[in-house]
This record gives sequence, C-alpha cells and structure tokens, in this order.
Amino acid sequence: MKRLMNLRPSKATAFFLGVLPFLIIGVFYIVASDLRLAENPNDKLLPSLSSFAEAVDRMALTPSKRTGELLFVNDTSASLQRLGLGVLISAVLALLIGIPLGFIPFVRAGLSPFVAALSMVPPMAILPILFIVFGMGELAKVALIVIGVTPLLVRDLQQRVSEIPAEQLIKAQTLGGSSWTIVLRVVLPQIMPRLFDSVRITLGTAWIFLISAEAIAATEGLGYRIFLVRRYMAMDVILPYVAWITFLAFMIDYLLKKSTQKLFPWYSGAKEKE
Amino acid sequence: MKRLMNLRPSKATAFFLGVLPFLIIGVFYIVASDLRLAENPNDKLLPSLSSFAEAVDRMALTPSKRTGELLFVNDTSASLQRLGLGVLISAVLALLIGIPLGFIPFVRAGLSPFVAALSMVPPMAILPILFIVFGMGELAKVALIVIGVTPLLVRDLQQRVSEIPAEQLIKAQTLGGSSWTIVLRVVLPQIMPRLFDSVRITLGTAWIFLISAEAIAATEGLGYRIFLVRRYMAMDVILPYVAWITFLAFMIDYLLKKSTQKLFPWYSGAKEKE
Amino acid sequence: TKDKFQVAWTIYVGWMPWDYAQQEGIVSKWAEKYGIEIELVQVNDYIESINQYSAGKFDGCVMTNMDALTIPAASGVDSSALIMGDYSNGNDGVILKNKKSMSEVKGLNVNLVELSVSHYLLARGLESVGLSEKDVTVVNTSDADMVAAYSSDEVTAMTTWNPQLSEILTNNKSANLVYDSSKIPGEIIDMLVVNTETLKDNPKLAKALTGAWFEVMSLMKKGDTKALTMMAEASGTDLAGYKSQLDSTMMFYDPSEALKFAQSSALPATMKKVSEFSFDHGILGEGAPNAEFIGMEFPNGDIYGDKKNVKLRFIDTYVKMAAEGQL
Amino acid sequence: MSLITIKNLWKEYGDNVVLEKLTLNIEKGEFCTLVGPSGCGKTTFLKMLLGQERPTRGTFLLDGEIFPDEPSIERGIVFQRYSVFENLTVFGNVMLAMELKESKFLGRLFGAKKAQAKKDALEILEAVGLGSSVNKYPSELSGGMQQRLSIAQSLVNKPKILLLDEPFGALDPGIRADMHALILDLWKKHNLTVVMVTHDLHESFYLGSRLLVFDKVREDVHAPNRYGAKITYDIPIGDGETIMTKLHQTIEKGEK
Amino acid sequence: MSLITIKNLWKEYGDNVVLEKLTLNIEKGEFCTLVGPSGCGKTTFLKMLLGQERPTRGTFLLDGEIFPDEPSIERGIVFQRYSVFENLTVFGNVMLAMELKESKFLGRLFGAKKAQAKKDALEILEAVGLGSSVNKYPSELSGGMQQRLSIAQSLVNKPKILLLDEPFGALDPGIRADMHALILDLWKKHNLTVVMVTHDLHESFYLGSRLLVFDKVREDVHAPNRYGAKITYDIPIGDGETIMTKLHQTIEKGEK
Ligand SMILES: Nc1ncnc2c1ncn2[C@@H]1O[C@H](COP(=O)(O)OP(=O)(O)OP(=O)(O)O)[C@@H](O)[C@H]1O
Ligand SMILES: Nc1ncnc2c1ncn2[C@@H]1O[C@H](COP(=O)(O)OP(=O)(O)OP(=O)(O)O)[C@@H](O)[C@H]1O
Ligand SMILES: [Mg+2]
Ligand SMILES: [Mg+2]
Repeated sequence: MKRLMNLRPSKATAFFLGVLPFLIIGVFYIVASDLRLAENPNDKLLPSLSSFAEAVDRMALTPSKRTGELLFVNDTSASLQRLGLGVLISAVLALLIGIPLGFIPFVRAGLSPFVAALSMVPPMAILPILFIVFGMGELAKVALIVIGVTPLLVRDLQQRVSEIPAEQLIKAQTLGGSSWTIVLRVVLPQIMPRLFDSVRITLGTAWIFLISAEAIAATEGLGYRIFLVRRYMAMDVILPYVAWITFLAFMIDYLLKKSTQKLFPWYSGAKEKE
Repeated sequence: MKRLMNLRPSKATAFFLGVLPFLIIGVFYIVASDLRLAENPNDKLLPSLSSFAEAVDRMALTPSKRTGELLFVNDTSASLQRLGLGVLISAVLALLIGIPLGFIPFVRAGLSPFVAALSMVPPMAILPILFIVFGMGELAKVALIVIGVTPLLVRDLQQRVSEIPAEQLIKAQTLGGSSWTIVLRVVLPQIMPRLFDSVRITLGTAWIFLISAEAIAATEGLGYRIFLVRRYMAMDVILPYVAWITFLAFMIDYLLKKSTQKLFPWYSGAKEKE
Repeated sequence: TKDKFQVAWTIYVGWMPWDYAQQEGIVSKWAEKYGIEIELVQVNDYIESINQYSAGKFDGCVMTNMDALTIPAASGVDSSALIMGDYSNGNDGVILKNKKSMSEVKGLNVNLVELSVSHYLLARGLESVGLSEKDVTVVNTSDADMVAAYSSDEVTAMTTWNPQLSEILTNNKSANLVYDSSKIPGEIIDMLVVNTETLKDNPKLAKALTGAWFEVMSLMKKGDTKALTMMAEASGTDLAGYKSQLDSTMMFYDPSEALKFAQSSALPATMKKVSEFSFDHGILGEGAPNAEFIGMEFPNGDIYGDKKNVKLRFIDTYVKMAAEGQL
Repeated sequence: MSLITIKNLWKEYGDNVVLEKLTLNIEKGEFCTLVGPSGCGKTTFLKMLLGQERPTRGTFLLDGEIFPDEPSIERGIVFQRYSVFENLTVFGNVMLAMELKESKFLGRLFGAKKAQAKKDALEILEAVGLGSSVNKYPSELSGGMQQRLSIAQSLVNKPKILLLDEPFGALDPGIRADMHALILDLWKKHNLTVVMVTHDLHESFYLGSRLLVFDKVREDVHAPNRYGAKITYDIPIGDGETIMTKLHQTIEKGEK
Repeated sequence: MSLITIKNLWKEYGDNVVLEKLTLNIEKGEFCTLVGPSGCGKTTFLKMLLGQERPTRGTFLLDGEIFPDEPSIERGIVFQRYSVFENLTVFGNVMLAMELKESKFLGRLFGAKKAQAKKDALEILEAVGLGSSVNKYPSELSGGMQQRLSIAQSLVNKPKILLLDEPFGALDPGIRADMHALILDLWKKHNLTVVMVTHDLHESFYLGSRLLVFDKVREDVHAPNRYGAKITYDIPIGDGETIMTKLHQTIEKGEK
C-alpha cells in the first residue's frame, strides 16, 4: 500500500468526495428540520424545503405590494452596488496610500505607525462618530466598508511594494526613471495583480461590514432584509439569503481570480494562490 | 537633489514624523470637541479630555457600586478570555483540519470546496442557529469567534502546507517516514510559525466577532460595555475603550511577533513580514 | 430659518404610520402646504437614530419617553415631544419559561435590552411583586435576537417588545406572559421628538408633521386595509400580524385623545418614575447629582426637576391645533 | 544479478514521449553520472528510480524485484535545493533521518537508541566536515554546507542507492571542487551506488565511473514531443586516465 | 583624463572595514573583471560605482567630477537576478528603458518618438539574439535569455559604463559560453566601458581586458572586520595570448 499522502483520487472520485459534505449537510438539515417540525409544526428555526420554496417565490418572484418591485432583486442590486463601490474606493485609496507608504521612506516613517494603529480600531465601536461624519445615507454604508477594508489593503500593499526586488528599482533608476515615472511604470503595474489578490482576501471582511452597515441604516439590501426578518426569526427567508450571499461571494471571488489571470498574464501568483 | 525614493529620514526625523499624525488627530479632536462643547456644554459626542479622565477614573479606578469590582478590569479580562479561548480553539482546529487538507489529497478532494463555501457564509446572518446549537452563554461568544476565524485560518494553513517544497516531503519519505511521522516531524513543526503569522493576520477579524458577540448577549466585556453605554451616548466611555482595544490589539500582535521569533529562531518569515 | 428638515424613524408598530405617510406622499403634501420640505429617514438601529438626533444630524426623531429623557435631554439637547402617538398597552412584556407568575422570576437571568423601556418594565414588574432588581441578573441582549435567544436553553426569562414578544408567545408553549405594559398603562409612550430650538424657529415643521400624522391616523381608524397592509409589509410581517401588534398598542387615532393624554396629570407622575429609574441606573448623565437634575416641562406649564435645566418639554400646542382643525 | 535492471523502458506524459526504449543495468558500487540537454528527461529518469514516477512500459527492477512505487528508505536523494529541514539544526537534521527510520509511531527516539543515534549522527557529520557546526540552523549555513548536510542525512540511513539531482548546480566553483572530493571519498569509503544528474560535463567525467548521455536522436520539428530521449552514449570511465587528460579533452571539445 | 579616478578610497560599514585604500583609474573602453573571495567587497565596490553606496573617504571621480550619489543613466547595470521587469514583454522591457529616459512625466512615448524607439528596440533585440521572442514575457524565457534582455535594456540607453554583478552566475555552462561571445561582441562593437564582478576565474580571464583581484592582505582572527580588502593584483590581459593558453594556465592553477 502506498502512503496516504501519495494516494491521489481520480477525477470522478474527487468530484464525488467534493460533493459529499454538501449532501451530508443537506440530509442532516432535512432530518433535523423534520424532527423539529414533527414536534412543533410552527417551528421557525429549521423550515422545511417547501417553506424555502414559498419564501423564495414570495421574495424573488412576486412583486412587492408596497413598491411593485421584486424585493430580492432590489436587495441584491443595492448590496452589490454598495459592496462594489466600497471595495473600489478602498482599492483606489489603498493604491494611493499603500504605494507611497511602501516606496517613499519619508512617507513610511510618517504614516506607517499611524496606519498600523488605525487598522486595529474596531469600526463598529465608533459608529456614532462615523455616522456623524458620513451621514446616514448610502455614503455611510460605503464608508463603513471603506473604513473596515482600506487599512487591511493598505498594509498588504505596503508590504508588497516593499517586496519588489531592490534590483528592479535600481535598474529602473539607471534607465533614467524618476521616483514618479518609476511608480508609474514599474511599481504600479507590478502591484496591480497583487491588489486583486488582496481584494479577494479581504472580500469576506467587506461583506461583514456591508451586512452590519445595512443592519443599522438602510431601506433595502441583503443585510437589511436579514436584519428585518430576524425579529420574526423568519429562517425561511434568512437561510436562502445566506445561501445567496455565499454564492455571490463565491462568484465574485471566482471572477476576480479569472480577471487577474486575464488582465495580468505574466502574473502567476494568482494561479499559485489557489 | 536625490530622488524622493532614495531619501531616508534620520532616526529622529522618523520618530517625529511617526508621531506627527497622532498629534494632528489629537489637536483636531480637541478643536472639534471644544467647538461642540462651546455650543452645547452637555454634548456627548466629542467629550473633552477631562471627561475622559473622569470616565477612566470611574470605570477603571473606582469599584462599581453594584458589584464592588472594577468594571474596566472585569470587562478586559472577560473579553481577553473569550478572545484568547476563541483564537486558541480556532488555531487548534485549523491545525487539525488545515494540515490534512493540505497534505492528504483525498482529504483535500473531499473538504476543500466545502471549507471554501463555509468561509463565505456570514456568521452574523445565521446567529439563530448558532444560539440553538451553542446556547447563549460564554460558549456562544467563543463559538462565534471560532466560526468566524477558523475558516480563514484553515484556508491559510492549507495553502501553507501545500507550499512546503515537494523535495522536503520526498526526502522525508526516503528517510523512512510514514505519512503520520512526516506530519509529526516535518509538516507540523514547519507550519507552526506560519500558524502564528496567520493568527496575527486574522486577529482583527477575531476582534470584530468578539465585539459583535458581546453586543448580542453578555453581562460584561469590552464590546458589551461599548454597546451598553451607547444607549446614552457616553462617548467619554466609548472612546477610551476603543483606544484601549486598539492598544490591546497592538500588544497582542507585538507579543505574537516576538514569540514567533523566540519560539522559531529558524523562521525568518516573522521578521520579513513586518 | 431653514426649509428642509430631516426626521428619523425606526421600524416599530407605533411608528409605521410615518413610513406610510412618507411613501404615499402625505408628508410631502403637508410640507408643501407649509412651504417646506420634510424627509423621513428610516434608520434600522433605533439607538443610532437617537444618537444621531442628539448629535444634531436630524431635526426630529421617534423615540420613547424614557429614551427622550436619557439620551437627547441628558446630552443637553433641548427637545420637545411634539406628538405622543400611542402608549404601549401590552406591547412590552415579561416572559418566563415554564413558570407562571411574576414572583417566580427571583434568581433568574433575564434577557433584555439593558437600560431600555424593557428594563423599566421589568423594574416595575418586580416592584409589583415586592422584588427589586437585585433579585435577578439582567443579561443585555440585542432586540433583534430575542426570538432566537428564547429557543436556547440558558434563557429562562426575558423582557421584550413586539413583534418579538408575540412571536415568542405564539410559537412556544413554554412561554408565559407574566407581566406586561397593560399593567402600567401610559408609562411607555411612543412619541415624535423635535429639537426645541428648531421648533421655535420653524413652527411650520411641527404643523406639517402633526397634520400628516393625524391624516394617517384617520385612515387607520377607518381600518384602511391598503394602508395597514403597507405598514405590515414594511415592518416585515403581514396584515394579521400587524393588526395583532396594534391590538396591544393604545393608538390615539383622534387628536382629541392625544390631547387628553398630554394634558393628563398621569404624565408628570410617570415621568417622575422614569427619571428616578434612570438616575438609579446612572443614565441621566454622570454629572447628575439626583433624579431632578434634568428639568421637564409639561403642557400645563408645570416643571418637574431643575427649572434652570429644562431639556425635555411635553407640548400640546400642535395636537391642540389638530384637534381644533386649525392645521 | 544487477542492482538495477531496465529493459525496454518507456516514459510518456500523455502525448509527450520523454524517454524511449531505455535498456541498461546498473551494478552495485557504480557511480553513474547522467548528462544531456535540458528537458531530455534526466530528472524524470531519477524520479522513476526514486519511485516518484512510474515507467509507462517496460521492465524496471531493483534487486530483481519490481521497483517500490513511492520513495522508500533504500534510495537516498539529494536535490539541488530544499534538501534539508530548516526548522532543525544540523544535528537535528541528521537525527531526524534516524528517528524517521526507526520510530514508526512518534518519529522520535529515546534512551539507549537515542544515545546510539546521537553517536552515529556526530560521526557522519564529522565525516562530511560539519563537525563544528552541529548546532547551527540551515539558514546559517552556506549552500555548500547545506548540501553536505543533505548528503550526511541521506547516508546515515545507509541507502542501497544514492540519487543526486544536480546537487552542486547552485554552488560556486571553489566550493564545488570541495564537494567533489567529499563525494568521491564517501563513495569509496562506503562502497555506495550513486546515480547523479549534472549539467556540467567536467563534473560528470571527474566524478563518475560510468557516464550516461541522454539525448533525442530523432526530432520532428512539427511535433517535438513525438520522440523521446535515448541513451546515446554509455561510457565506462577507467581510473587509469588522469583527471587532467579527461579535462583537456572535454575543454577542447567544448571550446572548439 | 581617466573615465573613473579612484584615489585612497575607503569604505566602512560602522566598524566593519570593507575596502581599504583603493587607488586605481579606469579608462574608457576597458573591460575590467573583478574577482576575489566571497564577502571581500566586490559588490560593495560595484554599488559605489553605481551610486547606491558612497565611499567613506577618498577621491572618487567620474569624468573628473564627483560621482552622482544615486543610480543614474550614465551607468547601466545587469544583476544576477531580477534584472528584467516581469510584467512587460521582451519588447516592452526595452521600450521601457527608452521611455523612462525620454519621457519625464508619463514615462511613455507617443507618435514619431515612439516609432523611433520601436525601431531602436527591435534593432538591439536582434543584436542580442532575441529577435524572435519580442512578444514573450520574461517568465517564458530561459535564464540566459533573461540576461540577454537585461543587457539589451541597459545598452539601448548607451550608458558610459556598463556594470555587471555576476551576470552569468546562475546560468548553465553551455549558455554561459554563448553569453560570453555576446558580451565580447557588444563590447567591441559599441566600444563600451565594462566593469564586471565574477566568481569564475575562467570567465574573468576570457572576457576581461584587465583583471582586478580583491583580497584582504592582513587578517586579524580576533577581529575579522578590522582590516579591509585591497587590490592584490591588477593584471592587464593582452589580446596576443590565445584564449586556450590562458585557460590552461588557469586550470592548472585551479586543479593543482
Ligand atoms: N509531471 C509532468 N507532467 C508532464 N510533463 C512533464 C512532467 N514532468 C516533466 N515533464 C516533461 O518531461 C520532459 C523531461 O523533463 P525533465 O525534468 O526530466 O528534464 P531534465 O532532463 O531534468 O531537464 P533539466 O536539465 O532542465 O532539469 C520535459 O519535456 C517536461 O516538460
Ligand atoms: N549594507 C551593509 N551594511 C553592513 N555591512 C554590509 C552591507 N553590505 C555589505 N556589507 C558587508 O560588506 C562586506 C562585503 O560585502 P559584498 O557583498 O560587497 O561582498 P562580495 O565580494 O560581493 O561577496 P560575494 O562574492 O559573496 O557576492 C561583507 O562583509 C558584508 O557583510
Ligand atoms: Mg532536471
Ligand atoms: Mg557580491
């Protein structure tokens, strides 16, 4: 017999094994739900599959009586817009701060401890101040994501910039580059795919902040809906929403990975990392 | 004139520059606070420095009328225990799951997609289920941290394990190692300092989950206090607590870094990473 | 003077009319009438909305009588209770798991939103059976999680409000309502609070808001199904669910009822209790030397507490105008 | 019987034919050096000897038995890089070799066994010239010292065959000469069987008792993977010739 | 006047004396090769020529003027590794050199200038034998091709001096020979001044028109950093000698 570490499953086996835990969880859920419902048909914690179907039908396929829109579609597009905008702003800020931080010793000396301290501040704890500064509108939700995510991105990018081999920067100088043109032509292009990687890693955090922000002040959005129906413990709505959020997160991650490969064919990091 | 990128501040300049942003924020705060207080002496949003001193005195130095204990000390120790326990359990779980995941192809085939999906589920959204499973006591708070942090650690460790050069694993096999002894003597010792690194990176997330958990149901803890006094907008308590949390996070990060260097002298990663 | 105003509201049975008024253009209709603009901003986090109001972000905000005292008033923001729209008449309650009477709460952990009206209700309930807060342990629990929390074994007692309250009572045979706000009628009041200074400068704001409010009230009194359905949906439930919540809410559909309540002598007595409760729990502000530290003014001109530090004013001016049809 | 018997062996990766119809025997005590152009399958051949890869077709025997199809203790290996465990000291690295070999459950030795292992470890470290660096970590060693350590680690378990894949490729010329002396010395003293891949023709002549040259004999420009490499030369290198003569010949060819 | 004038030059890092009392002139068109034991300060010397480091004391002139104290366009460099930009194609790498030189604000060229640059780039790529790989990324190139690219990148800006720090150290011997031919060819054609550090004595003899040997002459065992390295040999290498003779001599010495 070969060592366990040397045994490799065939493609079919791998697929089957990969699906297995999902199936197990599924079966487990159905059994647990049936048991609870047998005891109390009104139990809301683990609704039956048919309740999910109804809830999805109600939320996704029937226009709201109040506004005539599909709640689910509205929620999704509102949340994705906030998330997208928040992450985009964070990424741009991270470039604007992270590159000088990693590249210019004077900037590093000045900002590095401050950014490190800032990244440790739990944004949830200073919400009142954040809302005063950013208001209660869309801006506030996006701002919470930005405040939560930017320090992480900045620190990662700073690290990545300072990892660019000194040889390359010296070489660029001998070719006549100034600090500015070196940033433009050497640092920025090399750091871009790393930014994509960092964004992928911090996306989970961004979702957490988005959901928190929507729970505090919003009138639509995936997090808002979950928060709204949570008081009634409407798990028939919450669980499909959670599944949907998970799926969206998965897709965004996948798309970012693919675009990294597409946009930066020279960058193998994206491949290695998965 | 040298290029900006080649200019290096002297130690004194670097120190001064490093302190500067903190000073600026400080001055900014004092001015903003004074302006608000001039308008409304009872304003609670940006309290004066003396209110901070009073609040700290009250929370940290005067025993509570109700329990005779120092609130601040109680809160800190409750939160640190939860955080420590949660992170410890996460780390152990991450080792137990991450190593097989990275090391045994069959386990990887079976669990990798599942763990990836799991890491995308926003824990806040499935709180009701967590309450049922873990109850509402200390366990629930620790569990929330564990559930939030473990998937991140697992994915990182899995990655790290699969980055161990194939040469080393082959070499160990030629030396007579079995899958088990190779895990024990090669993989585990090499992965330990990486685990410390990962823990440092995920600590921010752990804090977020701790504070959220304490906001949901608790009788003490830093997050509890912040959410409680938010009910009467006592920023004079909240801001020192935030500063304290930031400081604690800083210290934990620092201690972890130092212990990595101490425990794993052969591991330069810790140094490079900062 | 300005002509654009923002008022924050939160999802709660007694405040859902504001959403309807906004959605259906009733607010803007009334605002137009007085030549101003009013925006009602939905904030999910109730406390955050009051904090923002106290910090000056909003001109008005919905809140309970107790929170009006402990947050804006204690923060030095002079506030006026413009409309007292209803009081809780069973909307807040104490639940015990597998126990049937209030006195059995002794020694239990009670999950509730600390320092909120639930806390106050519990204190009143304990008082009613000769216990005090020392006889229980309060566990601060976020209101959104109450239903889920109830299913957990550790939870044996709870104080909460609707819809969580009825949600728990209907779905759990073990849940017994041992005390509720119908035992203390008129002590938990849901109101619209407006910054006093803004009000003084802009009586139009008060007129428009009061007008809009009582327009919706008249619809509700008629039992307008469309209006009620919309309110139900916005609060995440259905018509039946919303109606059952209304049943335990004493809504003042008529301006005259609201006026009567505002002018009753019970109000100052209630506020005295609330003030004492708040002082006991340290939420009147750290500088407060006693429960009378913050002054409260009532419609008849009486003042409770420090006359030089009047920060909360119950007024009947505009409700009276509504009652007299002068809006 | 030969130590290694190979007959009509093919190795393909999908459509890519890497090795074609190899036939050779390797006897106990031989020092085979393998040279050939990049990508011709030298490493692949070594991987098969190691058990990391299996031949697609053909006979492939070790001591008359089918080759174990995963790395095992009979075949020691030294790679160009990553060959030592950086979390262990020099001493710990050698101890690990014996501990993995002898302790099947904990991967650690205790008591008398440990004492014995310790003695053996220090002995072999002395032999490779690391006697004075036992407590250093690999990161504190030069490249050459790391390779010495890797060799010591492999030798301490007394493998039947020692496999080397460009073990000195990353070293400076001066250090490389030292390593040559060391490996020749160990080969003679322990009567090892060695198979070593190298890029350096000097090295292959200088070290080997037998030189194997791999190369593609047929080439299809349109389908470069259509044909695999074969053994184009299989030269026994007598000890009679002096090193200098070999060297001169090589250089003359190379410089042409 | 000499291109580079060095008189009584010292270089210390704190207490660590690296170079001691160096005095030499380098003329335009010379091909200086630098050899010496590891850690003796060859790279440090090159760094000073590059402007990355400054001498602690002494005269250090370029064309009679004080050396610019940061890297500049007069001095091209080729390192052993990381010498090309992996986010750009072969063509892009050479274009970058010209764009950084000529466009001070955007680091990009347009229109006629761009067309001219394109022509120059293709020309130099042809010269270093990369004419058929212009659209490849560095990761698709072999080590030797990457070094060719790095050389092309430096040469296209016509630096006064070309500095090379073990540029061929990571290459296989066969490829190294090609590179030698290339660099000699370029040196003659463009009349370059070259300073090259190498570990390989063969290389230094074969390539250089002048050989500089750095070494510590005094050594204090208790304080190894007390004394710095000096130039122990400064040998002009005439063209008269044949390559083979030089090589034989070297080998004889080396093998001894
Ligand atoms: N796992 C694999 N899957 C597919 N093809 C492979 C694999 N490993 C090696 N090859 C192919 O086999 C051929 C031989 O590779 P190998 O590494 O044995 O060459 P080599 O002679 O060691 O080359 P070098 O001198 O560069 O080390 C190459 O064409 C390579 O692309
Ligand atoms: N930035 C620095 N700070 C302090 N000491 C340094 C620094 N750079 C180099 N040194 C020291 O200077 C000495 C010479 O180093 P250098 O890199 O120039 O040697 P080298 O001749 O290039 O060696 P090698 O052949 O290994 O490349 C070494 O002792 C080194 O430790
Ligand atoms: Mg190979
Ligand atoms: Mg060097």
